[in-house]
Amino acid sequence: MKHVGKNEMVAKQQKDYKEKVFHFIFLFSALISVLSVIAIIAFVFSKGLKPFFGENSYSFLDFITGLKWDPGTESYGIFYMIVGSVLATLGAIALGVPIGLLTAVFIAEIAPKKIVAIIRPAIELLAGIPSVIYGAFGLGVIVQLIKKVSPTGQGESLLAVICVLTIMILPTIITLSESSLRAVPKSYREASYGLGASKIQTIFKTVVPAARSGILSATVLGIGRAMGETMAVMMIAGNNIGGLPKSIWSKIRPLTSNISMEMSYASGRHQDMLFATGVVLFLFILVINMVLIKITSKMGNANSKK
Amino acid sequence: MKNETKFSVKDLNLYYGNFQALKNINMELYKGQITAFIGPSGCGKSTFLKTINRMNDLVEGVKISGNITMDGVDIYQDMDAITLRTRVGMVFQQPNPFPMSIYDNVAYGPRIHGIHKKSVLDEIVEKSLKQAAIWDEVKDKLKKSALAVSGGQQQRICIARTLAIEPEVILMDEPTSALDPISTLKIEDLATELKKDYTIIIVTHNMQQAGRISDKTAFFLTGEVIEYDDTEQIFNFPKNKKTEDYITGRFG
Amino acid sequence: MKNETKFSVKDLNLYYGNFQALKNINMELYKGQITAFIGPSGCGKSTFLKTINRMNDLVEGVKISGNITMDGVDIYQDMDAITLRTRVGMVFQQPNPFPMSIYDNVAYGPRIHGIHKKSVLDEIVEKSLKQAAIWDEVKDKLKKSALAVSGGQQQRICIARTLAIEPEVILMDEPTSALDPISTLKIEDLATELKKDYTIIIVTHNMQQAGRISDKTAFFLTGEVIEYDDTEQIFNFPKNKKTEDYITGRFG
Amino acid sequence: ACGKKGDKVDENKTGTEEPTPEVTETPTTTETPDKTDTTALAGTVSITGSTSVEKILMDMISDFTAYNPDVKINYTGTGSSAGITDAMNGANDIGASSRNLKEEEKGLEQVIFAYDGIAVVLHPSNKIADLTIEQILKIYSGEITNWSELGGKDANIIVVSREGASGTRGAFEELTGLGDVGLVESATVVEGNGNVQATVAGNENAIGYVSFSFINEKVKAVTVDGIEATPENAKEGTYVLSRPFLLVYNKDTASPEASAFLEYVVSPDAQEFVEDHGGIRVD
Amino acid sequence: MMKNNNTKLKDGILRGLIYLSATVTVAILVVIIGFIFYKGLPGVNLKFMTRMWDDETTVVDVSRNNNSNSHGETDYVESLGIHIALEDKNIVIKSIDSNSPVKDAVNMKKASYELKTGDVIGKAGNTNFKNITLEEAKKALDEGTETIRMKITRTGGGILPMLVSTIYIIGLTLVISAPIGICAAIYLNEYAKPGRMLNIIRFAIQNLAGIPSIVYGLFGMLVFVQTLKLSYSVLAGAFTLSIMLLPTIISTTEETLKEVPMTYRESSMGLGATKLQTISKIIIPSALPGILVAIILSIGRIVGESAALIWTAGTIAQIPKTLVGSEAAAATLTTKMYWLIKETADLEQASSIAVVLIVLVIALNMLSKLITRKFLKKRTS
Ligand SMILES: Nc1ncnc2c1ncn2[C@@H]1O[C@H](COP(=O)(O)OP(=O)(O)OP(=O)(O)O)[C@@H](O)[C@H]1O
Ligand SMILES: Nc1ncnc2c1ncn2[C@@H]1O[C@H](COP(=O)(O)OP(=O)(O)OP(=O)(O)O)[C@@H](O)[C@H]1O
Ligand SMILES: [Mg+2]
Ligand SMILES: [Mg+2]
Ligand SMILES: O=P([O-])([O-])[O-]
Repeated sequence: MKHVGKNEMVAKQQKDYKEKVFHFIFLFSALISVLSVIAIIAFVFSKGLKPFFGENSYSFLDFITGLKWDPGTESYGIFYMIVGSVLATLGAIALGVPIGLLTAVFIAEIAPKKIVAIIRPAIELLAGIPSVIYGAFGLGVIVQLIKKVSPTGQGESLLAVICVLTIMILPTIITLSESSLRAVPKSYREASYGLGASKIQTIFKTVVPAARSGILSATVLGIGRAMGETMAVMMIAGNNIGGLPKSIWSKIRPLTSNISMEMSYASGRHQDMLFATGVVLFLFILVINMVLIKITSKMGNANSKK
Repeated sequence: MKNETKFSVKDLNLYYGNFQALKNINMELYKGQITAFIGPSGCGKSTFLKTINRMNDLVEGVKISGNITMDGVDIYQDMDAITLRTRVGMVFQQPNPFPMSIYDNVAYGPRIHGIHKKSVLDEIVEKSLKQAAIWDEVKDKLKKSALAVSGGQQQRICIARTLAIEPEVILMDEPTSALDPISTLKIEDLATELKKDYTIIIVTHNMQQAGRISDKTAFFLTGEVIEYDDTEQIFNFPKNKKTEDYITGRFG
Repeated sequence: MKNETKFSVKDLNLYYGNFQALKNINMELYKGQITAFIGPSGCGKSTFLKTINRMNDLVEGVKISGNITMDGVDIYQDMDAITLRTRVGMVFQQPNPFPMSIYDNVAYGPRIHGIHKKSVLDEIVEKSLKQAAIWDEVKDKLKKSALAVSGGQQQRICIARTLAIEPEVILMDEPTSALDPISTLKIEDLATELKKDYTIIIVTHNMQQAGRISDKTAFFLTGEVIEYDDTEQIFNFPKNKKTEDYITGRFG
Repeated sequence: ACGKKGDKVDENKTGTEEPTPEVTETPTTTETPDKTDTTALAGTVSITGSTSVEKILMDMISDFTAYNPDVKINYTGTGSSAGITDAMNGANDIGASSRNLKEEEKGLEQVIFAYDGIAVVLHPSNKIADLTIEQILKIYSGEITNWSELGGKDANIIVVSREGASGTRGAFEELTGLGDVGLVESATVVEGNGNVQATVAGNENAIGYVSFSFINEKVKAVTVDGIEATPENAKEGTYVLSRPFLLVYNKDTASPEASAFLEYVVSPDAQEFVEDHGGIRVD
Repeated sequence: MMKNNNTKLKDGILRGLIYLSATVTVAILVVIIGFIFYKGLPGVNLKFMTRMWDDETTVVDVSRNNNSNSHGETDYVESLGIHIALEDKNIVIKSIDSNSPVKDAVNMKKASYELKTGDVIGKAGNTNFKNITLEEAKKALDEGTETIRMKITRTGGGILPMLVSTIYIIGLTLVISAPIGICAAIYLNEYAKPGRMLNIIRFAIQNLAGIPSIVYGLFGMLVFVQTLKLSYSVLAGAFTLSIMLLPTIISTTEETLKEVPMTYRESSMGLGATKLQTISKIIIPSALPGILVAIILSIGRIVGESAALIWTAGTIAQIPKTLVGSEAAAATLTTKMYWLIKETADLEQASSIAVVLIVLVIALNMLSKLITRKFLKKRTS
C-alpha cells in the first residue's frame, strides 16, 4: 500500500463512483422525506385555507367561533369542538399526569426489582394496545358506568373521553417520567439523605424537581397524543353537532372525530372544511411541539451547566 | 478538651454482598479535631466514612457487623438514620448542589426539618454561607442557580448546606479532589476554621493535604486500618513499613 | 539516517470558526524518530497532530492556511486525504476497537483497501499483532470480541490495527492516558521498538513519558510552538522560561 | 346479457313509491343452474356506500359470484352519501344508497333493488309503543326533550342519530321533515346502524332509527302513526318511513360484470334475499 | 432539629398516594385485558384463526357414483356418499365417505372444489333447499341426472383474510418506508452540513411525527385513493402509513446513529476508509439493533393503526390479490375490529380480534426486548 499502483488507481476510481452513487441515494431519500413533509403541509393547508379566500368565501371568524357544525345547512363552526378537544385533553392531563408521575415514582424509586419486572412490561403493553381496543373498552365499560351516575342519563360524554384518554396517555407519562427520574444523578439523592431527609422527602423535594423538565416534556407529549386520538374518542364522545359542553357530563365532538365521521362522503367545500379542521389540529400540535423543543433545549442547558 | 471521644468503633466489618470491604476496624474518633483517612484507591476509606452516618443503609446488599457509638449511643441500634444524618453532615467528592437556587440549596435542610418561616430561614442561610466563607461571593445572587457558579464555590455552597442543619460532625469525602489549587486552599482553611465547633472527618488522596490540616491520620489498606495516630507521628515516624511506603509514594 | 525530514510544516495556521487554534507553526519532523508534543490542556497538540493526517477535514468549519509536505509532497494540495491516511496511521487516546472480533479489527484496514484473500489476511493479522506485542495474549481468542479484553490490550490491538495498513508514520494522541502503569510501560516499549521502521509522533501530557521515549520534543502553548528541540535539551536546558515553568510543574 | 339497461331507469322518476319491476325479461343466465356456463364474465366490481344494504347485498354477491366464479365483487360500507360521491368520482363501479338521489346527484343511473323501512327504535323497557311522525320530528328537532311529555316516565330523551354520510339519516330527515328544521344540537351522533342499535340497546331513555334489518330483541321498534314497522306495511305505504335501496352507476363506464350484477339484483332469486333480511321486494 | 410528626404524616400520605397510583395503573391494565379476554377469548379458536371472514358460495357439479350399498338411513345420501343434517334450517354435510364423489366436485370453471364437512347445501338440481325437510333434501340429492349441480356455502367467520392483509400492509409499508427512512437518517446525520437548513428539516420531521393519524388518513384518501386512483387498496394504505411512519423511523434511526461513538468514525477514516466504507462497515452494523427496534416499533404502530387505514385500505375482508384496484382493498385486524363495532355492535367478536391483537403486541414487545438485550450484551462484553 506504500505505492499506488495502476490497479489501485482503477479501484480508487470505482470507489469514488460508488461513493457518489450512494451519496446520491442518501440525498434522494432525504429529499423524498422532506418532500413528503412539504407535500402534506402544503396540501393540508392549501385545502384547509381555501374556503376562507376568494369569491363566496366562508368567514374564518364564523368557522373558528361557530357553535354548530351542520354541512347540510352550510354551517361550519368548530369552536365548540375546539373547546371539547381542549377540555378533554386538559382533563386527561390533570388526571393522567399525577397518576402517571406517582406510578413512575413507584417504579423508579420504591418498588423492589421483582415488582418492577412485572409492572414495566405491563405498562409497555398498555402503550402498544391499539386505540380501537380502548374505544371498545370505553364503550363496553366506561360509558356504561358513567351512564349509571350521570344526570343526563347518558354515558357518552366529556368525562368518558377524559377517562379513556387518561388511560391512553398513562404509558407515555409513566415511561418518560420514569426514565427522567432515573436520570437524576445519585449525588442529589445522597446529598439529600446526608441532610437528614427521609426517602419521601428526598423523592419529592429533590428527585422530582430535578426531573421536572423530563416530566414536563412527557406531559407535552401526552397532550399531543390526547389531542390527536381519533377512533377511541369517536366511539364514546357523543359527537353532537353543536353547542358548547356545559359540564363533564356533556357530549363533545372532538376535532379528530369531526374529520373521521365525515371524510368518507365529504366533497367540495365540506371536504375543504374537514381539511380546515385538520389545519387547526395541525396548529395545535405545532404549538405543542414548539413548547416541547423549548423544554428539551432548556433541559439541555441545565444539564450542560452541571 | 482534647481527645474527648466522639465516635467509638468496635470490631466493624462490612460486606458488599460477598466482598469484605472493611475488616475488623477498631478506632476512636475525637471531638473538635480533624481526622484524615488516607490510603490507595479502593481501600475502603469512603465505605468507612459512610458507615459513620449510615449512608451505606441505602446501598443494596450491605451487611455490617460490630458497632459504632456516638457520644456513647449506638448509632445502629439506638438511633434512627434520619436523626443521625441530621447530626452528622456530609460533603461529597463532587460538588453536588441541587439544581435550584443557592438560597434554596442552603435552606433545603432546615425546610426538611420543618422550618418554613422566611426570617428564620434568611438568617440560617446567611449564617451558614458566612461560615462556609462564601457569603461575600454569592450574596448578590442567592436566587440564581447554584449550578451557575464555579466548582470551588459550589463545594463551599454544599458545605454551607451541611452547616445549615447544624450538625455536630462533618464528614468530607475527598472534598477538594475536583477543585483547582486555589479553591482547594480555601476549603482547607475553612476546615481548619470549622474544627473549633465541629468534629471533622476527611477522606483525602492527597498526602500533603492530610499533613497540612489534620490532627489525626488513619492509613487504610485493603479494608484494614494499618496505622492510626497523630498526623505528625504518621508522616514523620510511621511505625509500619506499608505506611511508610505509601507516604513516600512508593506505591499507590 | 538521523534527521532526514519526513514532514515539513510551513506557516501553519488553523481556525475553528473564528477561534485560532494553531498560530504560525513552522517545524520539521524527522524520519525514524519519536517526536513528542507536550503542553497544557487546550494548547493545540491534538489539533496539530490531526492536521498531519488531515483528520481535521472531518470537522465542520475548520480553516487551514500554510502548508505541510510529506517527503516533499504537499499533503493538502497534491494528495488525497484517503491516500494520506493510509500512509499516516493514527492511534487515539481512548482505546477504540470496533465492536467486532480482534481478527476483524486488525483485518479492517486491509479489507478496506481491497485485500480479501484469507491466507493473506491471516498473515497480515498475525504479523501486525506480533509487531504490537499482543499476539501471545490474544492468539487463542482472535474470533472473540475486541471489547472483551483489558484496556491496555485494546490499545495494543488498535496499534496493531494501524500497523496492518503498513503506514509510514504513526500518530499517537495520548495513547496511554487511559491505561494503568503496566500497560503504559508496554506501550512505551512498543513505541521505542516501532521507531526502527516507522516515524512516530506522540502527544502526551506526561512529561516523564516524553522524557523516556522521545527523541525530539515540542512544547506547545496556546496554539504556538514555544520550543522545539532534542528531548534532552528541552528537559535539561530549556531555553524558554515558559518551557521551564511547565516542565518543572510550576503551571499546567 | 348487458347493455340493455339504458332504458331501465326513468330519469324523472324519483322516490317512486310503487315497486316497479325494472327488468321484465326472465330468467337471466345466471339463475338457471342447469344451463351450462355460457357466461365468460371476468373481473372485479367494487361497490361502496350504504351500510343498511350490507346484509342483503352480501348474500346477493355471494350468490352471483357462485355462478360467475371469475367475477369478484367487493362491497365496502361507507354510508350512502359516500357511495354516491364515489360513483360520481369514478372511485367505485357501483354506489349503494339507502336514500333517493338528490338533485345534484341525478347524473347517475339508478337501479332500485329493494325497499326498506326505517324503524324508530327504543329500549325494550320503554313503555312508549307508538309515536306520530309529528312527535318524532319534535323529538329529533329538540322540541320535546322529556319522555314525560309523551306520557312516559320523567327522563331526558337521549336522541341518537347517524353520521352525515348515512342514507338512512338522509331518508329519515326527508320523510319526517327534519331536514327543514335541523337536528337538535345535543343529539348523539354515531357511525353505523350497529352503533345506533347498540346505543339504544344500552340506554333506557334513548331513541334511534335503523334499517328494518336491525330490529332484534335488544331494541323495540315503535309503531309510527299507529302502524307497525313491518315490510308489508311499508310495502303498502301505510308505514310512512320507507325508502328505496338503490344501486347507482355511470352508464358510460359500467363494465359488463357490473351491468350483469345490476341486472341480477332484480331477478327473483336475488329478490329472495331481500325478503330474508326484512326488506321489501321490488317485483 | 428533630423530625416532627407532621413530616411523618406527610410522608405517609404521599407514600399512600404513590401506592394508590401504581395500583390504579395496574388495575386499569388488568381490567382492560380482563374485559377483552372475558368477552373475546371464547370466540378465539382454530376456526376463527384459519377461516375466511365471509361465507363463500360456490356452484359445483358432482358426478354421482352408482355403487348402491343401501343403508336406508334417512341422513345418508347414497349416491353422493355423504351424511347430511338439518342445522338452523340449513342442510349441512355432516360427514363424507372416503370414496365419495363430492371430493371430485368441480366449480363452474371446471376447477376442482372439494366439498368439506360443514358445507351448507343451498340448492341441488332445481330444488331450493330453503325451508326443506331432511327427507326432501335426501330425495332431491339422490335423484336426477348423472351429474348433479349443487350450490354450496362454506361458512366464514374467521379472520384469516385480516391476518394476511395485516402482514401485507406491514411488509409493504416497511419496504417503502424503512429504506427511505434509514437512508434519509444517514444523510441527515452523516452527510448534511449542520446549520439552519438542517434544523428546519429536523423540526419539520419532528412535527410531522406528532400529527394525528386521521390527518394522514385525510391526506391519503384524497391523494392516493382519489387523485391517484389507487382506490381503497393495500398500496394506498401502505403509502399513507409510510408517510406517517417516516418521521418516526428517521428520528429513531438518527438517535441510534448518534449513539455510535465518534471514535469509530475517526478510527475508520484514520485507517484510510472512505465515508461510504465507514458507514456500511462500521456505522450501520453498530446502529443495526437500534434500527431494528425502530422497525419493530413501526410494526406495532401499523398493527394498531385504524384512522389512517380505514379510508385508504378499506374495510373489506379479503386476501388482497393485487396492489391497487378493487382486488387490493384490505381490512387489517384493527380496522375490521372497528368496523365490527360500528356496523354490527358485536362487541364479542370484536373482542376476539382484540385478543389476537394483544397477543401480537405482546409478541412484538418481547421481540424488541430480545433485540435490545442481545445488543446490550454485545456492547458490554
Ligand atoms: N456499592 C458497592 N458494591 C460493591 N462493592 C463496592 C461498592 N462500593 C464500593 N465497593 C468496593 O469496596 C471497596 C472499597 O471502596 P471505597 O469506595 O470505600 O474505596 P475508597 O478507599 O473510597 O477508594 P477511592 O479512593 O477510589 O474513593 C472497593 O473495592 C470497591 O470496589
Ligand atoms: N472541533 C472544535 N471546534 C472548536 N474548537 C475546538 C475544536 N476542537 C478543539 N477546539 C479548541 O481548540 C483548542 C485546542 O484544542 P486541542 O484539542 O488541540 O488541545 P490539546 O492540546 O489537545 O488539549 P488536551 O490536552 O486537553 O487534549 C482548544 O481551545 C479547544 O477548545
Ligand atoms: Mg472514595
Ligand atoms: Mg488533545
Ligand atoms: O349507511 P346508510 O345506509 O345509512 O347510508
